[in-house]
Amino acid sequence: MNLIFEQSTQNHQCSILPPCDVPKVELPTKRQETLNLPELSENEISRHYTQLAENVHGVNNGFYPLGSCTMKYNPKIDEEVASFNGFTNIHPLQDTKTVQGALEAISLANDYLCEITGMDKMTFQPAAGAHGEFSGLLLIKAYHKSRNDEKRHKIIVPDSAHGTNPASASMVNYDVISVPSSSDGCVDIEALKAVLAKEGENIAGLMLTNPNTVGIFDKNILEITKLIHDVGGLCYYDGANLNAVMGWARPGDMGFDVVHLNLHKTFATPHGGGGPGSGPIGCKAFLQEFLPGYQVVQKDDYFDLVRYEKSYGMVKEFYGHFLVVLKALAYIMTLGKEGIGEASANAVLNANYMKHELSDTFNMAYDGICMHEFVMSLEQLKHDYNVSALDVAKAMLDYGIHPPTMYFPLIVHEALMVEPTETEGKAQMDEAIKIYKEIYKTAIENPDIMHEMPLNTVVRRLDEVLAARKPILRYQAE
Amino acid sequence: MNLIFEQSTQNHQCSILPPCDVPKVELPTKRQETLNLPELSENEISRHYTQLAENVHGVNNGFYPLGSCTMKYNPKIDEEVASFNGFTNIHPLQDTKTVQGALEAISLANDYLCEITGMDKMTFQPAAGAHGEFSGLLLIKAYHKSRNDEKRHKIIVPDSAHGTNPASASMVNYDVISVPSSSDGCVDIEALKAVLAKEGENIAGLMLTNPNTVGIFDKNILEITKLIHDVGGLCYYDGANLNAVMGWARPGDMGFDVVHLNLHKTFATPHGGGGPGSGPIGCKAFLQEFLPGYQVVQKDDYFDLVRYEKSYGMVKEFYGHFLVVLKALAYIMTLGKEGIGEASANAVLNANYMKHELSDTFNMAYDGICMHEFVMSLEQLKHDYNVSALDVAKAMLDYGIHPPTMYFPLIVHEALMVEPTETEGKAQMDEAIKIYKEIYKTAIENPDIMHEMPLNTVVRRLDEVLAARKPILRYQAE
Amino acid sequence: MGTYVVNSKKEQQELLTRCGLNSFVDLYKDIPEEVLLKDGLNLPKGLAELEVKRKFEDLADKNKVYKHIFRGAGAYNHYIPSVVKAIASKEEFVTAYTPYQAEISQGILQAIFEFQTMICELTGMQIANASVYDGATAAAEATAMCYERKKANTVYVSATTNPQVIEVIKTYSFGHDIKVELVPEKNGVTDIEALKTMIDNEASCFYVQQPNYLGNIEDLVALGEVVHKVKVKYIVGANPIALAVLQTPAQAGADIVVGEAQPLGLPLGFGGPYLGFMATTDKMMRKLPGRLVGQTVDVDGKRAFVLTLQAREQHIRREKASSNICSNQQWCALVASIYLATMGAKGLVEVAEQSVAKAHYLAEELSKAGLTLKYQQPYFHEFVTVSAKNTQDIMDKLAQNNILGGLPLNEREILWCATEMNTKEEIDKLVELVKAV
Amino acid sequence: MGTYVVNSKKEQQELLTRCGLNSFVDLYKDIPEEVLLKDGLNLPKGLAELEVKRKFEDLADKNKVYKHIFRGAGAYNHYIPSVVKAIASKEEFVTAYTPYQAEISQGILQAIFEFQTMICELTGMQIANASVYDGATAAAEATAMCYERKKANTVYVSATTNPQVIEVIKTYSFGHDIKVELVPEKNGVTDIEALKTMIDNEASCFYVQQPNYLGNIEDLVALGEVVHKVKVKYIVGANPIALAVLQTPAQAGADIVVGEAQPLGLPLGFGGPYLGFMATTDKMMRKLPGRLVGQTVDVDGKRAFVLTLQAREQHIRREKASSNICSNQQWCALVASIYLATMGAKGLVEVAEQSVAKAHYLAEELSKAGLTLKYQQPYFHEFVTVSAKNTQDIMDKLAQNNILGGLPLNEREILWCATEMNTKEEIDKLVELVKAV
Repeated sequence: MNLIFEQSTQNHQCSILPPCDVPKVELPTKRQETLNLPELSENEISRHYTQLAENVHGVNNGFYPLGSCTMKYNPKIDEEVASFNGFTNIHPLQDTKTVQGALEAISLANDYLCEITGMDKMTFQPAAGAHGEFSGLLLIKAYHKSRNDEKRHKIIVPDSAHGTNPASASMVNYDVISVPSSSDGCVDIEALKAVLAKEGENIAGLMLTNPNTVGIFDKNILEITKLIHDVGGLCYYDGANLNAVMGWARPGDMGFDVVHLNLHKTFATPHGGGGPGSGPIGCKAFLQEFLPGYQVVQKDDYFDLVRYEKSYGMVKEFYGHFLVVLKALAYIMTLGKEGIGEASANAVLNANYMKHELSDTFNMAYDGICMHEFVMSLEQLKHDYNVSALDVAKAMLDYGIHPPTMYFPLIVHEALMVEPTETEGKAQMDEAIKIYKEIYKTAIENPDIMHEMPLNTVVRRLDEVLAARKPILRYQAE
Repeated sequence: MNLIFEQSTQNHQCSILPPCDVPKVELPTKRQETLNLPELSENEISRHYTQLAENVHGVNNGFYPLGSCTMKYNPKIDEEVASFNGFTNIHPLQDTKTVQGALEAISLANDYLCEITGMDKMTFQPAAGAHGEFSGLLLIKAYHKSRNDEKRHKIIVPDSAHGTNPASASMVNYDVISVPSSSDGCVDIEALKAVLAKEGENIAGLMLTNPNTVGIFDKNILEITKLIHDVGGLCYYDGANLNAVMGWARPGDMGFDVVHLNLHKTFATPHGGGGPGSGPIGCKAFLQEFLPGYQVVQKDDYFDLVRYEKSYGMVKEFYGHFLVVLKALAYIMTLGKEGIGEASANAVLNANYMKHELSDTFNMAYDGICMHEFVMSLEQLKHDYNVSALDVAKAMLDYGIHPPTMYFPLIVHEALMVEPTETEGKAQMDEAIKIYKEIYKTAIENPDIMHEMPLNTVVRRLDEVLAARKPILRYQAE
Repeated sequence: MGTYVVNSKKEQQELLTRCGLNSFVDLYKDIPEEVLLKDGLNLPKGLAELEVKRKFEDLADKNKVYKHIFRGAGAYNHYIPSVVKAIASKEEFVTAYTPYQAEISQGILQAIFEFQTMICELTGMQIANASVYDGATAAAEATAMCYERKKANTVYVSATTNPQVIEVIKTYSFGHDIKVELVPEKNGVTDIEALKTMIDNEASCFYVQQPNYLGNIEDLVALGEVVHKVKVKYIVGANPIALAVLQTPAQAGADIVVGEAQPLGLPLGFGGPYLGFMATTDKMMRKLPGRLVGQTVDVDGKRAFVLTLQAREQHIRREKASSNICSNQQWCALVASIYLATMGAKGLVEVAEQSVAKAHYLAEELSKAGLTLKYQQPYFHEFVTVSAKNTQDIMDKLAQNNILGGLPLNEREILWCATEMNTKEEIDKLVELVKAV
Repeated sequence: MGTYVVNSKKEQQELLTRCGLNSFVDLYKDIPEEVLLKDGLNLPKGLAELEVKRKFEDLADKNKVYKHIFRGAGAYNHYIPSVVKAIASKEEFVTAYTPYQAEISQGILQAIFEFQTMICELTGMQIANASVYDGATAAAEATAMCYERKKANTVYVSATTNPQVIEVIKTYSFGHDIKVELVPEKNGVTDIEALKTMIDNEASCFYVQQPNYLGNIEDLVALGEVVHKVKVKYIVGANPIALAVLQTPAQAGADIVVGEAQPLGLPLGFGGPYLGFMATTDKMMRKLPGRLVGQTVDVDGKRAFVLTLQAREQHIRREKASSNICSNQQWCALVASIYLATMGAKGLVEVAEQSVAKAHYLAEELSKAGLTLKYQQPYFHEFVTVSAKNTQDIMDKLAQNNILGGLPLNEREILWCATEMNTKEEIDKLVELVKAV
């Protein structure tokens, strides 16, 4: 595929703007460098991006069981309602009396998400999950600070956590204490106790996702959150895996004080090839006054925007990814009371079904019932046949399905993490199971060819070392 | 690809309608047969049609020089404006005072198309080109009938004409007299004169497209139309090829009395995989009173719908393909006075460029300057190497470009008819020229492989005889 | 000036030079001097995209979009699921041509094959074509399928048919020099006794609409018996939503079933584009006009789809073709297919049942406001009321409240329609308003 | 209840059985009894699609969409070409995840590579990332790039910066326990003398916005000289439309250039999602947060694109990462890329020049209505007026006429904005209305 710059021809153009109807004005400090944007006609632009789109695998193109990413189907009605003129063409700084519908939507999203998470207040500024983590940790920091309890600068993170957890902790200047997992994938309670005994008064809090990143619900959760609270720390819930339990259990009831959600996972808003997401955070009432940004409050029938006095600041412009929040709201309204739990249960059921059907061929990292995803370890295959998780994943590309997440969580060797979600049906899963087994068979019978795959994609395996060693990060005309 | 019926699973469904809020009612004569529509979830529906779309080549996918079909780029703004709520959600039987914008749009389209064609009045009921032909011939029939000149039941059609011309004539119960083309592809004037001498008083009219189907502008056009008029016949202009001359010459000035246009060719509305088109007809003032359907008339600032007293009837429901007409109107407004002619001139220039560049390799059916399309004859190739026009066309499929029209017009043997349109650029044409020549080379060097192509399409050459001999026209569950 | 020409002026000059020409005028040397436009067209200057958009916004703003619609009469306000619009707007479906090159058009061909199957399912007939322009032309083409060489070939049409459909049938018949006779209406349905006396084996066909224009349900079986007794072809024009719950025309013995499929996912759109469907028996297959897609195999034996039985069509048979039709309404047929897949059988039945229920509720409530049913017949989702109140007064009152009332038939009679789109709340409101007239 | 679950109840039971389970509850046996929800959630019953649509129509109707907009202050009303929306709505672009599997994600990876290139072109910088959440977080992340281990690390920000951006910088700094100092404004631009006295080599960076929040054009070269003299990093936050016509920050010596790219094809959308961009020098490449796409080759030597330099990122470096950012705003970046390709350099310059021209015409005309410019500085497409007239009275008068006036700063001052969307006609009308206040 040519780059759009390589398709540029001088004076090719689109006719967008009418001539200026007022006198033009000269400004000082004019740009001196040539601005090399591509020049194309509308047909050329359309064809270029059509070609790019042909080389993208989206949820609509087929199975996409990317573990920990919750690639569920994105309902079209959610896109449609979020594109209404009455939402897309309002200015964020309009008088609140002219945006009552927008504020009511945010208020509804707040109410529903509070109910789903067991929190007392949500805020929508955070732009994505990691941003939510940062915002939520700032809430914990602001809380301790308000109590002049500033020595608390350590945060406990299990070794199975997403890399974002420690990275977020670092953004609030917290030191990370990693606690190990026990053999069932859950937090090692004894190790946790040991940490708390030693560091108790320095502990700002704990970050945990439950079910955790290996797809197991930590059954000691109430004990864990109590232990943290007992030393004066707060509990942060990473909502990445909420799709497993929503409608069945609530972080608030598990003892968590702060939670972030990934609307682009759990609540079916599209991932957009890497964003925009939306990562609202929720908290218990005692933390509410520290929340960042503007909050929608309802007084009688009027919705207003307020800043809490102790708000620790703003993490983003305006009110977050408003149009994304609308999509999530439409999704929640559609599912409603029963639908939310039905979605999770089916996400979990589908994962268990695939795990069950595959377990005669693949080694599962953990036994028993899993939640909405499960981890396979290809360590044995790697050892016996020198076929890695990467090889197996790349082979799947030739079958037109998206591979599971590779090499995550870090605590499982040669991991492949499968999350089918509730929007896959039995037929699609059976098809995938067949492919997985076929690939496994190939791996054993003909291991060498596995290093060559994929064979039929538009490009084949890439030289990632070259990319990093001699970075070419932009096009430059020869 | 599975059929949508083959992907159906009992009780898969979408949740579209709320429960009924009024009592249900029993009707007599209930349906007794099971209604076997497919049952799918939204994700399954989305994926099915995504897969179908992947197996369609549209204008956005690449070069599409389908001769006589004018596959120009379909501007996105035309789609956008035609999708405005104020157009899509108005009922055709609303009071005219509530649809003034719609009527004004039709009125504008009338005015602009009259100016472009040199006609006095357009009407928009006809749904497509062939339907326009039928409607236009009915106008001629109604005219002769009104003069009690009912013996005129013969219509002259050149042998190079589209098959629709004689088929349309047959729909108005006219007998077709075919006149031959001379060696330059134009109407053989002497042959025409001979026909008129013999049949003059029986001649209802002449159907002609100019430039004609071999891509040549008939320079005798004024003589031809005069000859027809002299015997009391009327002249019908098939607008299929108007893209070659719009802004440069007008059918009305050439002596034509009736014209149909293909908005989905000349005026850039999309073809939709085979429709909806739009085939408005225009006529000179003396024919206007016979026009079918409702006409928009402006009285001061008010637009009204009227039926002319002598209107011969209706050829379709309501006012034709209104939303398609809007797209064409947006296109005409965009191009305007200079743009219309610029579009034609570039369509013609592009055809001449390709013809010129290819003429060292391919035999051109006619020499000299062509209009917006040109015809190559592969008779020699077929004779020398047994490689047919079909073989060459099918080989192009492997290169990801759409072949030219094959085996049309009928008067050229092993014809390939190329119409690049003005929305192709030099780079794209040069690429296509290279491919054409490469294929020609293959045809000569390795003729056998040409019968095998395409090799890389989702299906390869089809057994059309089987399809026609044992027609399977619907899916039936085993 | 807006332009979609790709080549720059410089490239245009290069191409001219390459062709040995100096300027555009050289391309047009075959055009007689008298005809060649000297000063170009008398059109406004071309507009930039932003101006075009504004112009159309202004035009759209001059139309009144009613929030509540109770008018049908051939154009019906049904819900269009979001997924239907999302899929149908895929550029490949929008911008492709008729699938002549089957190898790169399987997506469209398969979609047509699926559409044909769905229409067969709905109508109960054996084969269906790829669609025609609209319901009225489908009706007219159906009558044309029935002409026989040696007959007087009168076409009989029930007077209970949509007047526009009658007009189109008449117009096509004018073209073919065929006579059309209307079979009168009695009590809101076709007068079967009149039909018996009128029709004989000189007739080529009889056309009846189900539900008819007045909303009433015709006795298709009884009519069919009369028609077939004299060996005349029996054509039924059916509302596709109604087909989900009413006896199929096939069961009533129809030889051809046609209809307007706008209710299957197409917007009102001021009347078009809509979608005509045609279905018939295996026996009449080769008389069917329009595109047909058939299943076959490719050289590797793989299942594939292709335009077939083209020997019927104009580009092969020219003046002997069964019709001059080339285009179908492919994009509209795609919309209808996606709609039917999205609703499924249960969903389509629900649309039908809700439409019926709302219409009956509306009729009952309107009777409390003094608008009584004109006919005592079973009806589907449309019905005619008579009243002492003036029709226009009712319409005005409703319009002030953002409601498009039924179609005024005359000063006292209105043809109402309700669908699943009309809530009880809005019906109650409408009735209150009518009471106040 | 609406549902997107694919499996039927029967299939769900099959799957449960296959897994040796009886019911859904069996899946949740690890959840402690005290936590397991007994009565489900206290949410409304799920709605069918038609109901959801109606609910959102009601919500949307409660918002006022102004026909004419003269407010900016961080969210700008520019024309979005139709082709931008058509392309960006392609489902593949909408529904894909971050392009981890490069072999089936070349379309997105190449789009990012093209976006990075375009941002380099606009800013004049050497490298750009794949985008971040918005302009404010881009600014905050830029300041975080400048912290150095052994410094006091105060961040200096011009007081002429958008207040929301200042707040976000402060909030990020609160996280990192870094101090933020505002450099005061003077005559509507950064007080360069104050900057000289405040800043020293204990500072980590200085941030200035171009054009600034008040609409005025800062002297980037002079400010840069002051900053670099004390070896402090120089960050410029730039409006991308203005970059088309103003001296590039690179030429003024900026080390990092960031900005809000909402003006490049994204709708106002009540504030989001928008699009942050970040560009810097080769030297600072490894400090840049967020995704980066690089060019490489595949095993066949074919050019290809891939996420690269991931060693900077959280999933590799965890707490040592340069930021915790994972998502970029890929879809928004795609929109901006298509916008820039559609406008081209000439078109973007035209947008800039028209915005400037309209703003200056507006200012001039407003002065005739008694609203005079507060600052005597060159300005881009925003400016502040002072007047004896009450701000709210002006706003009310305009709102009644479907015009959203400038942003009220206080009772007497208004921050106005004009773009290519505002016609002379509507400006004249606005001024007439203001005169009448």
